[in-house]
Amino acid sequence: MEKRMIVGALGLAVVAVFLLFSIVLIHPFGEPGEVQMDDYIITHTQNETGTNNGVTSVVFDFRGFDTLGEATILFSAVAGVLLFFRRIRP
Amino acid sequence: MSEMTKIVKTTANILFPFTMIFGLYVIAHGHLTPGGGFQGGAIVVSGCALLLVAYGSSWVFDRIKDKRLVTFESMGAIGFIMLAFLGLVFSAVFFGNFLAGSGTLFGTTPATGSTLADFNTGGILPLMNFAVGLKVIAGLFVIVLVMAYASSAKEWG
Amino acid sequence: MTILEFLLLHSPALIVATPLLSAFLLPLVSRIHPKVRDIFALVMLGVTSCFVGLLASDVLSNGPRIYVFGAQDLNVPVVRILFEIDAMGIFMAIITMMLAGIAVIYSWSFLHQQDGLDKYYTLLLLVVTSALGMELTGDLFNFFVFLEISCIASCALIAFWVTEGESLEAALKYIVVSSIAALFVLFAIGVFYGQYDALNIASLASLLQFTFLDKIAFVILLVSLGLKAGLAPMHMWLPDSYGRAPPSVVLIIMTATLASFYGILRVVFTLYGNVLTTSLRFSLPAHVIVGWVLVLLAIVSILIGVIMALVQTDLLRLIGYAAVAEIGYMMLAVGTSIAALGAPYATVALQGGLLHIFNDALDIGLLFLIAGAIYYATKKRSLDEIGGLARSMKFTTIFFIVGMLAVSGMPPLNGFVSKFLIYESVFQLNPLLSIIALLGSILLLAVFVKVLYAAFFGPELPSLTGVKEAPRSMVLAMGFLAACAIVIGLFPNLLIDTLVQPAAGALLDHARYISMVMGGL
Amino acid sequence: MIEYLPFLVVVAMILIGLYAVLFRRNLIKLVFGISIIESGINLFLIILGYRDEGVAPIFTSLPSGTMYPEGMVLPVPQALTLTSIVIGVAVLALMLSLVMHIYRKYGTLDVQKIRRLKE
Repeated sequence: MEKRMIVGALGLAVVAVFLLFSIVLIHPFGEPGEVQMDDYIITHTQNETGTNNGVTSVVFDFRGFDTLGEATILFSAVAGVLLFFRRIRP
Repeated sequence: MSEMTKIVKTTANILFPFTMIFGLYVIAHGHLTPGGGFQGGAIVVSGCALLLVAYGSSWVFDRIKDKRLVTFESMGAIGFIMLAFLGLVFSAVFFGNFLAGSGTLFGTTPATGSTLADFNTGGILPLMNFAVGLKVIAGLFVIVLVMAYASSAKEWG
Repeated sequence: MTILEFLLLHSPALIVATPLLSAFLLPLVSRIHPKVRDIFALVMLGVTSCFVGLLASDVLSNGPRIYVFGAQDLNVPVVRILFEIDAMGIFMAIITMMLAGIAVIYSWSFLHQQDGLDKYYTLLLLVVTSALGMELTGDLFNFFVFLEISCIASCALIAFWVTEGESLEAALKYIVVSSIAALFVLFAIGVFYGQYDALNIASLASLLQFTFLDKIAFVILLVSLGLKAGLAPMHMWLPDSYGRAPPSVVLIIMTATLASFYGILRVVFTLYGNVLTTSLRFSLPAHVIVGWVLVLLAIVSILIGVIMALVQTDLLRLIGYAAVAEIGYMMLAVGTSIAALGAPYATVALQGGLLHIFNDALDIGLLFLIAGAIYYATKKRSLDEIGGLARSMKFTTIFFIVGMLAVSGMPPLNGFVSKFLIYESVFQLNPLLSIIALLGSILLLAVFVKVLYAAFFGPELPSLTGVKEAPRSMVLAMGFLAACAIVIGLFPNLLIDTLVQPAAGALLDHARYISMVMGGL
Repeated sequence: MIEYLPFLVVVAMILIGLYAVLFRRNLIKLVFGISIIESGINLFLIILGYRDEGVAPIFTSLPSGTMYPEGMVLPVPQALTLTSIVIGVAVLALMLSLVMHIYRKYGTLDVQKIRRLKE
C-alpha cells in the first residue's frame, strides 16, 4: 500500500512538471503562433464546402473521416453496453 | 428507475416537446448555426432521459424496444458511411462532397463573407448531420435506457 | 478505367471502410440466421484481405501511396485527412488480417451457441478496423481516434464473459489504463497543434524543431503508446486482460497491441526522424539516448515477463507474461537499431525486430489458441488441474510442441530466425544484452517444458477421462498458425525478402515518407 | 501571468483527475477522475484555438465589421474537441456499465476489496 502511494505521488509530480513546462512554453492565451491551416479553412469554407459554419465544415468535410471514426466509437460503445447487459430482459 | 410523482410527470410532459423541437432544430441547422448532428442528438436524448426519469424505465421499456433502437442506430451509421461511399461514386473520392455547388439539393454556394442563413447550402453536410443525428439519438438513448433498466432490474440473468 | 484499377486506386479507403460497413451491417445480418452471421464476418474479412493484398502488391512495387479523403489532390497546408501507406504499414496490415481471420474461424467452435455473439462479431470487426486504421493513417489525430476505437471495442470484448468477476476487473483495468494513455496522446497532439498548426504526420515531421516542447511530447507519446503496447513497467494490464479474455479475443486484442507498437515505431522513426540525429547535451545524439532507454525497457520487459511466467500456475496468464517477454524482444531489436542508427547492423536489428512482430503474432497467437482449446475441452485454467492430455488431444499436443519451440527461439522454427537476427545485432551493440536475451529465451523454454509435462504428459487425471479433441475449426486455426511457423522457420527468406526488408527500408527512409506529402517544398 | 491562467486551469484539472485515479479507492471516483482529465484536455484544445477578440467561425449573420480570418477563432480545435467529447461519453458509458457489473458481483466499490487478480 505504502509503495503504491509513493509511486503514485512520484508519477503525479513528474506529470505536473511536464504539464507546467509545456504550458509555459506554448504560445500565450489568445495569440496562436502558426495559423496557416486554420486560416485556409476559414477562408475556403464557404466556396469549397458551401457551408457558413466553419466548424461543421471541418467536422464533416475537411476532417470527415474523423467523424466517421467518432460515429464508430459511439457504435462500439452501444455494442459494448448491450453486450454487458445482454441477459437483462423484461 | 421507478416512476415519480404527478408533478414531475406533468413538468416532463410540458418540457418534452420543446426539447424535441429544439434538438431537431439544432440537427437541421447544423450547417448554418452552432450545432450539428451530435449536439442536437444529445439534446433530443436529454428529453428522452427526462421521460425515463419521470415515468420509470420499465414504462419506457414497454413502449420502445431496444432492438428497434439498435436497428435505427445501425441505419444511421450505414447512412453516414453510404454518403461517404456515394462520394466515391460521384466525385471519385471517398468522402467527396459531391453535392456542394452542384445547384441541386443543398447545392447552393453562399456568397463569401457575412450572409444570411440559406438552408439550401452545404452539399452533403446536412444529410450527414441527419444521419449522425439519427445515430446519436438512437445510440445514446439505448445506452441510457439499458443502463437505467439494469439498475432497477432485480435479476441479471 | 477498369474495375481493378478503380479498386486499386481506392483500396486505402476501402480497406478501412469495408470492415466498418460490415460491422454496421452485422446487427441486421445476424437477425437472419447465426450461420449467415458467421459466414458474413469471415467473407467480409476475406474481401478486406483482398484489398490489402491488392494494395500490398502496388505499394511493394511502386513505393508509398497517399490517399486524400474528400478531395482529388493534396494542397498545402495539409488540411484534409490523408492515408499514407508505405511498406511498413502494409506489413502490419497483413499481420492484422491474418490474426483476424484466424480468430473468426476459431470463434466459430470456441464460442459456439453462447449468447451475445452478434455483438461479439461486431466488436471484433471494429477492433480490426481500428488496427488497420492506425496502421495506414497519415494523420496524428486520426491515429488517436482509431486508438480510442480499439480501446473501447477491446475492453468490451475482454469482458465478454460478464458473469466472471475477474473478466470485469481485467476489462476495467484495461479501459482505465488505455483511456488515460489515449488522453495523453491527445495532449501531445494538442502540443503539436499549438506549436505548428498541423496534424499531418509528414508535415509535422518536416516542421519539427526538437524544441523543449517537442521533447515533452516525445516522452508523453512514447510512454502512452508503450503503455498500450504492454512495455515493461507499464505491462500490468496485459497479463490480466490476456489471461481473462476469451482466448479467441486475445488474438484480436493482440492486433490492437501490435498496432500501438507500430505507433511507437512511426513516432520514433518518422515523426522524429529528421531530428533524431541532432546532438543533445554532452554531444550525445538524441537517437543514442532514445535507443538505450528503449533497450533498457526492453530488457526489463524480457526479465519481468520470463520471471513472472515461471511462477504462474494459470496457463493463460503464463502465456500473457510470455507475451510481455516477446514484446521485450521486439523492443530490444528496435531500440538497438535506433541506438546504432547509421551503423550496418542497425538495419539487421530492425529487420529482426519486424520479423519478430510477425513471429510474435504467430507464436503467442498459437499458444493462446492451444490454451483456449484446453479450456474448451476441460473447462480448467490452472495447470494443477490438468494433466495427461496428450492421450486425448493429440493434435493440440503436437501444436503445443511447435508453439513452444517457436516461442523460445529453437531451430528450425520461425522464432529462431528472428531471435538469431536480434542476438546477432544486439551483440554488436553490447554483448551483455545479447547474453541476457539468450538467457531469457532459455528460461522461456524451461517455462514451457514445465507446462508440457504438467499439462500433456504424466498420468491422466481421473477428472479428465471424458476429454475429447477440440472441434475441427479450432484444430484448423491452430494448424494454420503452426504450419506458418514451420514454413517461415524453414524458408525465412520468403518473408524477409518480400515484406520485412521493404518495411525496414520504409521505416528508415523517413525523407521519402515526408516528401510524399510535402512534395518539392 | 494572467495570460497563462487558462492553461493553469488545464493543468489543475488534469492533476485533479490523475489524483482521483491514483489515490481514491472508490471506483466511481476513479471513473470521475478520468472524466475530469478528459475535460481538462478538451479545455486545452479549445484554449489553443482562441484568438483575442475572436468570434465563432460561422458566417451566418456575422457581426458587421468582423475581419476574417484574423478576427475568428480557429475552427480545427473545436472540431477535435467535438470528437473528443463523444469519445469521452463512450468511454464513460462503458466504464460505468462495468462498474455496475462489478458492484453487482462483489457488493462493494472499494478497489482494495475487489482486487482478485494477482499482481
